[in-house]
Amino acid sequence: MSDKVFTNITRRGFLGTSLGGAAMLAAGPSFAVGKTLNVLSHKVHQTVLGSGSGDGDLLKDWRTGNDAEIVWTTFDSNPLQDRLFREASLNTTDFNVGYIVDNRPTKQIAAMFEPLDSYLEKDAIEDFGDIAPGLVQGMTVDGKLIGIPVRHATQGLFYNEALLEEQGISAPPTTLEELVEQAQKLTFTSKAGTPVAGMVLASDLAVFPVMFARAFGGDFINAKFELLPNPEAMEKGLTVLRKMFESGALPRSYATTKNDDQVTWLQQGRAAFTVLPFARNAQLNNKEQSKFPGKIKAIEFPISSDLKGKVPMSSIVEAWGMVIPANSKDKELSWKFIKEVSSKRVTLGMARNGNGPVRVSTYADQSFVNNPVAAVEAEVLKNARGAFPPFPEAARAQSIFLEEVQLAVLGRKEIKEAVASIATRVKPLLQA
Amino acid sequence: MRLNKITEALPFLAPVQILILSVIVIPSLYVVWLSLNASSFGQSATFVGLDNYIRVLTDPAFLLALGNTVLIVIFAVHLELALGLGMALLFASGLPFRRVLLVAVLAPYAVSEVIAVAMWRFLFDPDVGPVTAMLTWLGLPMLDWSFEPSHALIMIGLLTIWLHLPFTFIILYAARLAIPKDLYEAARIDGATAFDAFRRVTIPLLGPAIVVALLFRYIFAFRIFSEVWLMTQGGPARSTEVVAVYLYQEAFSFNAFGTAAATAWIMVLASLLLATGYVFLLRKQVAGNVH
Amino acid sequence: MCTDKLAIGLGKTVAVAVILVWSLFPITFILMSSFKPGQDIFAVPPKFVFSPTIQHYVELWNGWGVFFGGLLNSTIITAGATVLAITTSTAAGYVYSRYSSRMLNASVMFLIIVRLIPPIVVTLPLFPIINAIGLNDTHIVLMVLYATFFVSLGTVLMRTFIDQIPRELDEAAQIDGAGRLTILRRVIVPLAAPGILAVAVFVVVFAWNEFLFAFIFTATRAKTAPLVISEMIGSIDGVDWGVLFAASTVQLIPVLLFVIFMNRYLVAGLTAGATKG
Amino acid sequence: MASLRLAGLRKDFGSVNIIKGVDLEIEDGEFVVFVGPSGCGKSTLLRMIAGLEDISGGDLYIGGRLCNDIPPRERGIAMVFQSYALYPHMTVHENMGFGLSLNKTPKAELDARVREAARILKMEHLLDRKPSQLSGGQRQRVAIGRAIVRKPAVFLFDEPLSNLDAALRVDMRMELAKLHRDLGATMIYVTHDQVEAMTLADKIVVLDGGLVQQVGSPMELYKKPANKFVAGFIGAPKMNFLAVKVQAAHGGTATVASEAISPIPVRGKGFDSGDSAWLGIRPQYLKPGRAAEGEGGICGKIVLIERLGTETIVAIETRANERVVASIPVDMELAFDDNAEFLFNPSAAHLFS
Repeated sequence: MSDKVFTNITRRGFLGTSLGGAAMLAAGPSFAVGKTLNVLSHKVHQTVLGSGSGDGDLLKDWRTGNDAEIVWTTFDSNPLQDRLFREASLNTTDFNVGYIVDNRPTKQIAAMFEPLDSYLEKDAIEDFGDIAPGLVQGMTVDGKLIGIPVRHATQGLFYNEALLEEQGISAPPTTLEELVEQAQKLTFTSKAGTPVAGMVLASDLAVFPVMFARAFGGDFINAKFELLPNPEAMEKGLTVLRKMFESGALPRSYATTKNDDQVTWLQQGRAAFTVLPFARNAQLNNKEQSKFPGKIKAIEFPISSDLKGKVPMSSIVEAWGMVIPANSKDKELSWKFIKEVSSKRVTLGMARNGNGPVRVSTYADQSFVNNPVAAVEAEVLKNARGAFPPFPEAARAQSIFLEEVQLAVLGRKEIKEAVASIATRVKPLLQA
Repeated sequence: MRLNKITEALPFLAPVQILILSVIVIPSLYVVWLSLNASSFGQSATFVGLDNYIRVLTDPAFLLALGNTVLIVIFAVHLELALGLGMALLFASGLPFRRVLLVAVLAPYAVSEVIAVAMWRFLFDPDVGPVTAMLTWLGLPMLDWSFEPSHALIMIGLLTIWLHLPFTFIILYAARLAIPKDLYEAARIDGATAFDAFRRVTIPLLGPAIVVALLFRYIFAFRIFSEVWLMTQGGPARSTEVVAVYLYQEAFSFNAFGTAAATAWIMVLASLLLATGYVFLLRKQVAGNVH
Repeated sequence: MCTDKLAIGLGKTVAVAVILVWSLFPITFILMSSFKPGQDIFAVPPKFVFSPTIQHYVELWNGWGVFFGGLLNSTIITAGATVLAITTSTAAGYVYSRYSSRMLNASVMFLIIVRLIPPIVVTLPLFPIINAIGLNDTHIVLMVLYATFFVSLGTVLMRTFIDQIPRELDEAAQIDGAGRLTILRRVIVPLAAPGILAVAVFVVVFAWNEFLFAFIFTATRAKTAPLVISEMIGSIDGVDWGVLFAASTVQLIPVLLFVIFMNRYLVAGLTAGATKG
Repeated sequence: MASLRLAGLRKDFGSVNIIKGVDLEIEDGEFVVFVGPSGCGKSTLLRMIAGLEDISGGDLYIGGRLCNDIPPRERGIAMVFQSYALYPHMTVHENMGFGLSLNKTPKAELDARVREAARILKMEHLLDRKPSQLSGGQRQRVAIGRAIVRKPAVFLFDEPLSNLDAALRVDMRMELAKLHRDLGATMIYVTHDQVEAMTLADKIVVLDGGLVQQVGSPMELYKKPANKFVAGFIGAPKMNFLAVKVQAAHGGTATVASEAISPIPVRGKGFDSGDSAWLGIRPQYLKPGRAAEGEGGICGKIVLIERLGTETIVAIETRANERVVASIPVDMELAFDDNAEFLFNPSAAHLFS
């Protein structure tokens, strides 16, 4: 964390504080920094820029060069988007740069952010063509570029090699069925005395149930806005999840598990499998945090045995872009920040810190190719697509989807019923 | 001269009234307008009449949230009242170190919801929580709050009780201390047993205090937000959502300001209803005591 | 008879023990755990004897600078809200106590009804308004919000307390040549001090601990300590319980001590507020 | 020092008239006592003079200045309250000096005046105490001291002795009288106790129902009460009132009689034969014995005997079931249910309509 600066005096801030106790503020820490850049992001975006493993603070030069301090405010994915849109909807916001995920920018949302084409023209990003065109496309709404891609997160299957060995499993699964079987076997108490769950998955993200549905050739909402194009596949996917839950291969606390918990559980050996972006590999194997450094490996999420070899598995990739709220101040500084973060040097540095790089050239860099998961990721990425496309009621649709999925997985609702319910409840939202 | 006095009083009253009007009353009225329109980000409001209210009231998620809220209000508040009453009587019966004990009982009042949730989440953590460990050791079932919605609600209820028991207790205790000792002496001379005295003297005289404590706690329990939000965020599967969390979701997750506003006014009306019901009862009771 | 007494005494002792465990165990446990070495925090059964360490506090200091910023913000906001609530409700309570008219009585009713409006209701319209006047994420917003949600109770409380001050004192002061403001300052305020302290306890505890408004109306500059703690609970690296407990302890101790020292006024305030408000 | 003039002073609370038009002249340096039963409006009238109550109608002049709309502090008055109204959070010194400190009197002068007042009241040793550390009598002194310090033209006392026990009350009464002599200030004193009124006043104002019933010196009121109310209010024990019929009336004399009293002529103007009237006789003017010619006589059964040492109060019940009280010398042999006869001089009797 680099929260050296948490309070700096601006006019409005001063107005607010002076009444309450300017004296206290004066006694508190104050820093003689020219400018402040407020960034609203997920914690991981901040981590990859400097405090992860790797070569320290990637933006040190930028800070000194621009005489600016960067203040990060971080939230979990969904709350982050809620907050970003709320801030952008106001008259003015203090946040100069925000991070947006590619399934959120609808027309209305996009209108709240600065179109970046003119910035690009005036003050171009280094070798912009190097940034994956597909990702750039995802940040383009109505022909206007609203965000510069900064991270892509392709979901892969992570497993703890040590735990697999302990249970006599020599190779990771190649089909979904094998994965389930292994996960069940890996629900045990390890030698270290830790109770191990076969798999840990967050319950508040659509990513995971969608992956299971895709393993059977289904989907939630596809790119053509078809809702549940293959309901049976969704049913099969949910059935698998439910069975895993019933057998304890998914922990009892499934319903309150958060994305972050997945990382900790794997690091501590409390779970054998999880689904996370490949980029998390570095963090999962971090010597300081993980009890199993070097033992956590990643592969493509396996497809069901029926489809194996017939169609490729379509894993989920989500991409993040940096946006400038149209109501923010000092947009020049924001753009300078975006430009710097998008540079080849920083992109590579972030990739080393565990960021999914957005530049094609990064994959060619020797120091990144050594990354144990780079090749797998590149392979998976070929068939990957987003969890669902952006539309105005996407947040509510996701919430309904997750509610029904949780009910089904926890065994409170028949799977068929839940899937039917998803269909009827989400449908009106798509039409709206 | 009378008018003169009002003008003299006005500068003293104005700050409070201005604060309340500008922060609570006018925004609340604006919420009424919002609730009659459909709006979201980047979308101008369109008048939809009572549509938002109908949508909220027919939304199963809202009904579930309402049901949960009512459950918490009914169970937590009444249990809390019973505990508070028991403690008040225990304290009134004479305890050594009463002042110290009183302070100990008050302590949870100082604890913020955030920290209380952190504490309780840890104590009842299914894997590492000390209370869970103790329950298992005693062969009792653990509180499986992260999985069972009913357990989660119990956990939220316990947490609420823990946080607010000091309030209920103090009100009842103060009321109990206000009952003159002579009454109990007179009752004893009249041949009343301890239980008779409790039933025929204590309870009727505590009546108004009990009603007041209940009224307050109903109203405050009805708006419960932080405990639930921090403990379960309404999960699993929105099964532990309460009305305030539902409102928050509508407003700040789904950006549906119209339905959020409708929910807000349903909350206000429900609170007023609870209040008037009990104010009415209270008046009747006071009148009854006079006769 | 003797055994009866013994049984009652025993029953009382048990009851008191249960009450103490219920009230204090969670608090003590957090305080204690914040000084436990990492592995001891999770020890089953819980360890009550351990070699205390301040490692979590060091980690908190090094890793969570925002938390101390949050504490500073909380302090400023709490102080501001308390001063605002006390001054306004004392002034209004004085008028309500000393004058009566149909309109004033009606406005007391209004004050009581306002208390019934759930705070979350006003977040919806206030968010854009506060932003429009350029006050979002400032201390003043939270000060005003916290104070406002307590001025109605504060006013009613102050009226109750001021009612106990004989009117003859006002009149004597009036004859002594004091104006309204002087009477309020030199006569009423010193004598209504217990009431003011009671209101202060309410506002301080509320403002120091509040979550919802802080969650919605602050982003970076005015973020309060409870908000930072809530972020710790959901931090990316998993919950670091040791640091969380250390932060909780730091946040909790001042307000806990405050409540302990002011318990007399808290009790008085709760009693008066409940019967009159 | 100042004189006061009340001209048609009225006080209404909504539609209720508390003071219904009071006209009164108070001379400079006079000790005036407002007396009357509780609820008669005497305190309200005092508070109107003080400026604590608004004046609904009429004019109030203090020292020749119209004071209706002048705030209390500018009226040159000081007031001693029934409850003393001492500021509990201030020391005696601060209490007494509060008014001076408010108008920014220099410290030295303030201190000198407080000490002077304390000297007059012999309470220099109490100056650093808080009111809660004082006895009732001491508090009373402080309250008076606070008034003295202001050097007012008019002192207002609102039942100042009613919270003291009987013995202390007598002492304080004497001190107040002495204070009045020493200061020579105008003093207006409200009480419901006619003994205080009689002992202290230069001039008594009897109030009832918001109206002045009579104004006069104590002995005037005692000897020549203007009406039955004043007659009944002044004097202890209370004057006896007997219902009588006027049998004949001419030239300021009326001959009255009743079942218990044989016809007797008494002073009384404006009566016609056949009128009902009240015959008032003070208990002190009833003597035991049979009435001779030209004297009035009452007989009845003894129902009450109170031996007070210097006098004995005897009550008899007449044939008309009226109770008559007499105050007689102590050395009388009396017993319950005995028949007793009392006589009175008709010149000591009053006749009221």
